[in-house]
Amino acid sequence: MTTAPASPPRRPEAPPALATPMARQIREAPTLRGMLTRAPAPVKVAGALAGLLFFAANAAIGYLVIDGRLDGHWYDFRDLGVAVGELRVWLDDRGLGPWLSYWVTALIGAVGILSFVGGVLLIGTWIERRLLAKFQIRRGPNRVGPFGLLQPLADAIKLVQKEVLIPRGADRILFYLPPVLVFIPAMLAWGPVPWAPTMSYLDINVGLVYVIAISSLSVLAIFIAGWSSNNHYALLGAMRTVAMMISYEIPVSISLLSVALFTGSLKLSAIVGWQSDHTMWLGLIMPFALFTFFFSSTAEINRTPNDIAEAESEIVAGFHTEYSGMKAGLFLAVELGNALLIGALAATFFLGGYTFFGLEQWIPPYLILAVKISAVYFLFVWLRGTLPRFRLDQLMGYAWKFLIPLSIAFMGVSAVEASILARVDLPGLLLIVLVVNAALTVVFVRLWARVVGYEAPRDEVTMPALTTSVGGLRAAQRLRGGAS
Amino acid sequence: MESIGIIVAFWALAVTTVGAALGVLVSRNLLHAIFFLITSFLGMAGLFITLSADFIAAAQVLIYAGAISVLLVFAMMLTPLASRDNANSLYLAPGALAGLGLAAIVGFVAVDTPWAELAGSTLAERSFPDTVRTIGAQLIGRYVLAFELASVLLLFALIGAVVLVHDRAAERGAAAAAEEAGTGPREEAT
Amino acid sequence: MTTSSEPYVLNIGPQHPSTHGVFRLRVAMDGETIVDMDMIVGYLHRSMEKLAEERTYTQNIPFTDRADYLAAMSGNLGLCLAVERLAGVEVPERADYLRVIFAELQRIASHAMANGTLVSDAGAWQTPLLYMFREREKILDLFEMTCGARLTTNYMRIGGVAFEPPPEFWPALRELVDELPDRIDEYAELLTDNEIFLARTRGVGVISAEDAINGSLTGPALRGSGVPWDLRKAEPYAVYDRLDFEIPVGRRGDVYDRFMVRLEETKQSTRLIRQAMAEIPEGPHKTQIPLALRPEPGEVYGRVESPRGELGYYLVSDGSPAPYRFHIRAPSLINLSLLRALAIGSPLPDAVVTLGSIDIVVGEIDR
Amino acid sequence: MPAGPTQLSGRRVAAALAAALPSAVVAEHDEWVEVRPERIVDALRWLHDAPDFDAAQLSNCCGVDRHDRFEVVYHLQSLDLNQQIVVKTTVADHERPSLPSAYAVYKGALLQEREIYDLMGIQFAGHPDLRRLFLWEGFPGYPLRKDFLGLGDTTPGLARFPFENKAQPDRIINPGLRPATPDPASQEAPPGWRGDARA
Amino acid sequence: MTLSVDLAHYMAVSGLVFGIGVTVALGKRNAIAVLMGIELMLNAVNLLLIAFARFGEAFAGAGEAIAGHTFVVFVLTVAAAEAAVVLAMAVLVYRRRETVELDRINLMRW
Repeated sequence: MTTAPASPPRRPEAPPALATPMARQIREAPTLRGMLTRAPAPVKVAGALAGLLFFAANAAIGYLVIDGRLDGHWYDFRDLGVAVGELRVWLDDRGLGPWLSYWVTALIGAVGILSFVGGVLLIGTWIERRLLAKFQIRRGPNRVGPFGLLQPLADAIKLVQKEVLIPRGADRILFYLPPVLVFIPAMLAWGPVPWAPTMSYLDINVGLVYVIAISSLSVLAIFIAGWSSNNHYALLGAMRTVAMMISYEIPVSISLLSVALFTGSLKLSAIVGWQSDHTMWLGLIMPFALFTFFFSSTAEINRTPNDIAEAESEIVAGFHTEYSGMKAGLFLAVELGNALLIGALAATFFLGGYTFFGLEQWIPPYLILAVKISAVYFLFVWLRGTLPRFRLDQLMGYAWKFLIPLSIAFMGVSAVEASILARVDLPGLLLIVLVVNAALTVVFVRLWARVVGYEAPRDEVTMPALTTSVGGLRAAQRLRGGAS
Repeated sequence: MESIGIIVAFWALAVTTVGAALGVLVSRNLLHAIFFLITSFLGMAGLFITLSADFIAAAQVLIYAGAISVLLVFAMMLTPLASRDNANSLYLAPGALAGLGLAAIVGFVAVDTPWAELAGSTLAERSFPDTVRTIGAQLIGRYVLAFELASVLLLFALIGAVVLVHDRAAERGAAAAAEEAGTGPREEAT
Repeated sequence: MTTSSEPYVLNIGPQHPSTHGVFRLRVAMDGETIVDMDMIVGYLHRSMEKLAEERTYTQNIPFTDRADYLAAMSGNLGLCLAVERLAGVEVPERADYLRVIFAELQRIASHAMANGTLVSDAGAWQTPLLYMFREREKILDLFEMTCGARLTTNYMRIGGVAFEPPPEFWPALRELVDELPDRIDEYAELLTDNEIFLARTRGVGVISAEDAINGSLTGPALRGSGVPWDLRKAEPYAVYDRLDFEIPVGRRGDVYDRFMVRLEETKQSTRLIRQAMAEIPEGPHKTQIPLALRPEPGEVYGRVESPRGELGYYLVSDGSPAPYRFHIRAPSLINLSLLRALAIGSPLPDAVVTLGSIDIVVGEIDR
Repeated sequence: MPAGPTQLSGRRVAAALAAALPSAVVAEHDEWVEVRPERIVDALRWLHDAPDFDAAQLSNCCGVDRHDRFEVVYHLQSLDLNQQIVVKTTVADHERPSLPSAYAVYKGALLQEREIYDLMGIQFAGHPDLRRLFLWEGFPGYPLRKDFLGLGDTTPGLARFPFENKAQPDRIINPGLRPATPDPASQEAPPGWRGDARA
Repeated sequence: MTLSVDLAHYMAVSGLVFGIGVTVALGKRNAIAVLMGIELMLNAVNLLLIAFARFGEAFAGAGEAIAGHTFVVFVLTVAAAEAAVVLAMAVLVYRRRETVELDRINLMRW
């Protein structure tokens, strides 16, 4: 019989020891939900009215445009490209030469991309940390500013005022370059991404090849970083990164190739247009290509489960072990920006880009694209909060033995289907293709897994045997005999 | 053409390309030489763009700056004990002479030939043509034999690289690079 | 990735995320595979065994907290049992039950820590670690309720335990014990079927039963390789002979088996705590011993099953209030006897996971 | 009774040992059996192989400084028979103590003998990797020796409880460490270290 | 000279790069550096092909002129394959002889 006293039982979560000032502060720290619910009524009403107004204006303009009484003008803010085009025409009418209009529009586009990416970089770290905290039953940054929103700013200030160390024996010139160099591909690759029908900075014919080519450049900066910092950890990380990127660019290219096969164009806006014309996402038609693109992208931008290039439990921080202060901060920022970029590309290639089954007529398409980007980014964070890490050889084997052959097979399949689609014109053909591809994916993956010789480990007995008698070697052999 | 942009771009890119190539020649460190080479590749891609060859420029970046340079880096990593200096051999002077001679010949031809009468046109400002479709059509149609031969060549290169460097570790890099190079011409299938 | 020509030396630690504590490995690597490994410890050496020769037996109990700072209760218990056997001190029954309860709580907390760090060594970004810290925090709150300290609980005394748990301890413990099995199943379903975790831990760092026995491995490292050896059953010390529990035994001896053995041992510990709570008698929690305990000249080797293995105390008394020789048989140190043989030839990530699965505590290695 | 519950009587072990290895047993005791130092490895191997002793595991190995000699205590564990055997041996030479290493029989002796060598300075002949474990190479003296702090050879632990007598509190002044004893096995890397193998 | 860029400029650039490539290919000791020179020469040729394709449109159909691009594609292919094989050979030679310097690799048996 326990000595349960007369005093009422208390929850173990709140023993008197936990009433420390820090605990109270954490308990009373403002949270997002708390701010929203505890906001005064007029603020709530005003916010609701503003949102309603926004969507009403969208709907009105969309209605007018569809009605034909209004073909896109500068006040059609559902597509900022229209406004930029108007500005360009206006400048040309002024006769200021083609130069001014060209430079002005180019600057507008560049500043737009930079401001979007920069703003998201500032807020993104906060989002990631708060999400991870939610996954890990923590609270996350909640001290700086309203519910910790200013935490990234504080981190940036802290990093800026830190000393930048250069290890002895490092190649100084090459050591200074990489934090800048990694930014260039990360920013350039945003160029061809279409945010709206005419809202694309660099809508070139070979956008797809351009994206692949640009993304293949970042490996060089990473390699310089690892090589020049005269550190074995950094060198290991650089070698891992280089090997992984070389291996995983192939599945990415092949999966994007099947996209090009279907849409018959390398132009990103044309790819999105194909999806909106057929009111069908390519990701649904070719699920394996989507998976390949996503998984390989996690490998290329060092996200879990493939973040072996900066596996902090093995090689401390990988290629940027020796970087301190804002240089390391730049690397981390580029990592985040690459995650967003992969989100944008995956949305554009596979998830219908800025279109959402006609909704883009009514609300700004760039909002739809932003929502899709954040959805993919949430997936990245989710994976990071959940999965362990692969080993390098396992990752390589996965790429070479599994992803590449199956991607090539599916490229053949989609070539055949593309030719069929080009010749036969059936209303429901695309749905048939969808079903066929889903079935083929299951069949191919299972068959190939059997060919490669992969057996699911969970078929074996994983639970330890239980015994009540102690013993040594003989008992161990006895148990093993009994177990097997 | 008279548009300042292309002219400025040409001169900047030309200076970059030639300067980086000279850097390959004079740099004392092999790794620095490799990065000069990559700069030269990128400048060359820019020159292609000024010639409105967008796909070729992208392929140049993808294959040269993306694949071959990484291959070079890999080869340098796989030979750790070899000397990392970019030393010159005895043939430097004859090589320089031959290079100067070739450059002089080409320059002479370039200056001497009256291209204006032959070609009649300088760079006219116009948008990029859709070169990809044409190149793909030609590769599949007119030059299909060469295309197949190229693919066979790539296959041989892949197998040969793997067979030559049949080491558990090194196999990864060479095969990866060969396959990587293989993705270049496959783009034309679109 | 480099050709097999030139191994290079990588210094893992003393400041490294995956060496739990200040623990240094000089690893000679060839690309990704480990060619040779040398273990360098002593950064935390506090010469406890020397200091203990100048202090009385009671004064030595805090050292046992600081030795294995993740399993302080087990350390206390081992020393107290050894001294009691040396000096022939009788322990009241209630104190024995309290000792079992607290030792098993400590085992749960320590195993949670060990498994969490193992999984985060395998690359899961701290999520399982923090989930396992949830229960550890509650257990540490229980310790704090009882003896005021969370980590270095100087709780056991020669001849009993220091304090009677407060009244609100028992309902809290009841609640914890009721919710623990569900939590453990939660971890199990989070990890035991995770393909990546299986791929990282299956067949990695395999120790055969023969090597484990001959290499003086004890604890989960020994049970993971299939040897059913547990001092709580072999020579039951407190009241373990009255409580029934089972010894989990691995099947292959790889990292995964050690992980699963620890996970299963936490379940068994909850069983033990439940039984001990059910049949704990009333009575005093401590017998009075003289302030300066002077045992008869002689020697004793008292040992308990700490979360890391056989934690032994070899005491030599010469009739004075302080031990003449005070030797701690540290399982964390001795379990590392096979580390070099295990690491050579394995890739670096596997070595990291193997080290994490052996579950060292550097404070106990160095003492 | 300080002996463990599953501990074999030293006399029985001594009888068996004496029967098997004559002139190996020096003295026998209720709890332990004392073996001649040069025969210790044979004794351990015999106990390890003998089916009715089956000392499969060297569960503990530590040294005791007796001011004029060293005692090395081996706690052997038989897992199958669940019995414990205590074997002792005495190293007479207090200046340069040396003992054959038990590593040939028990791999588990690797780190324990290294620790004894580090803290007590007993040289284990035949140990594969005999280096300082906790302390660095060339550390002056061996800390666990009773005369390490220069207390002379006359301090058997504490004379009395430290704070019994407020008049003269016991304070131990460290008169300085003795000069470093040169380590014969002073090396940075274990033997067979493949780390510096230039091609 | 007038501010205009025509074929001659591109030819001059290509000639310069080709000459530098020849110099590097002949004058360097390291096999990898020699390969870099060869890549430079191939680049120069590519530039010339593209330039002729671009300017040749004046006196040929576009379909003909685009052939230059096609040739460049083949050059890229060959360059990639050649780089892969040559570097594999370099690694092989290194493994046998611990060097990749061409004038030390003077005997033909491996």
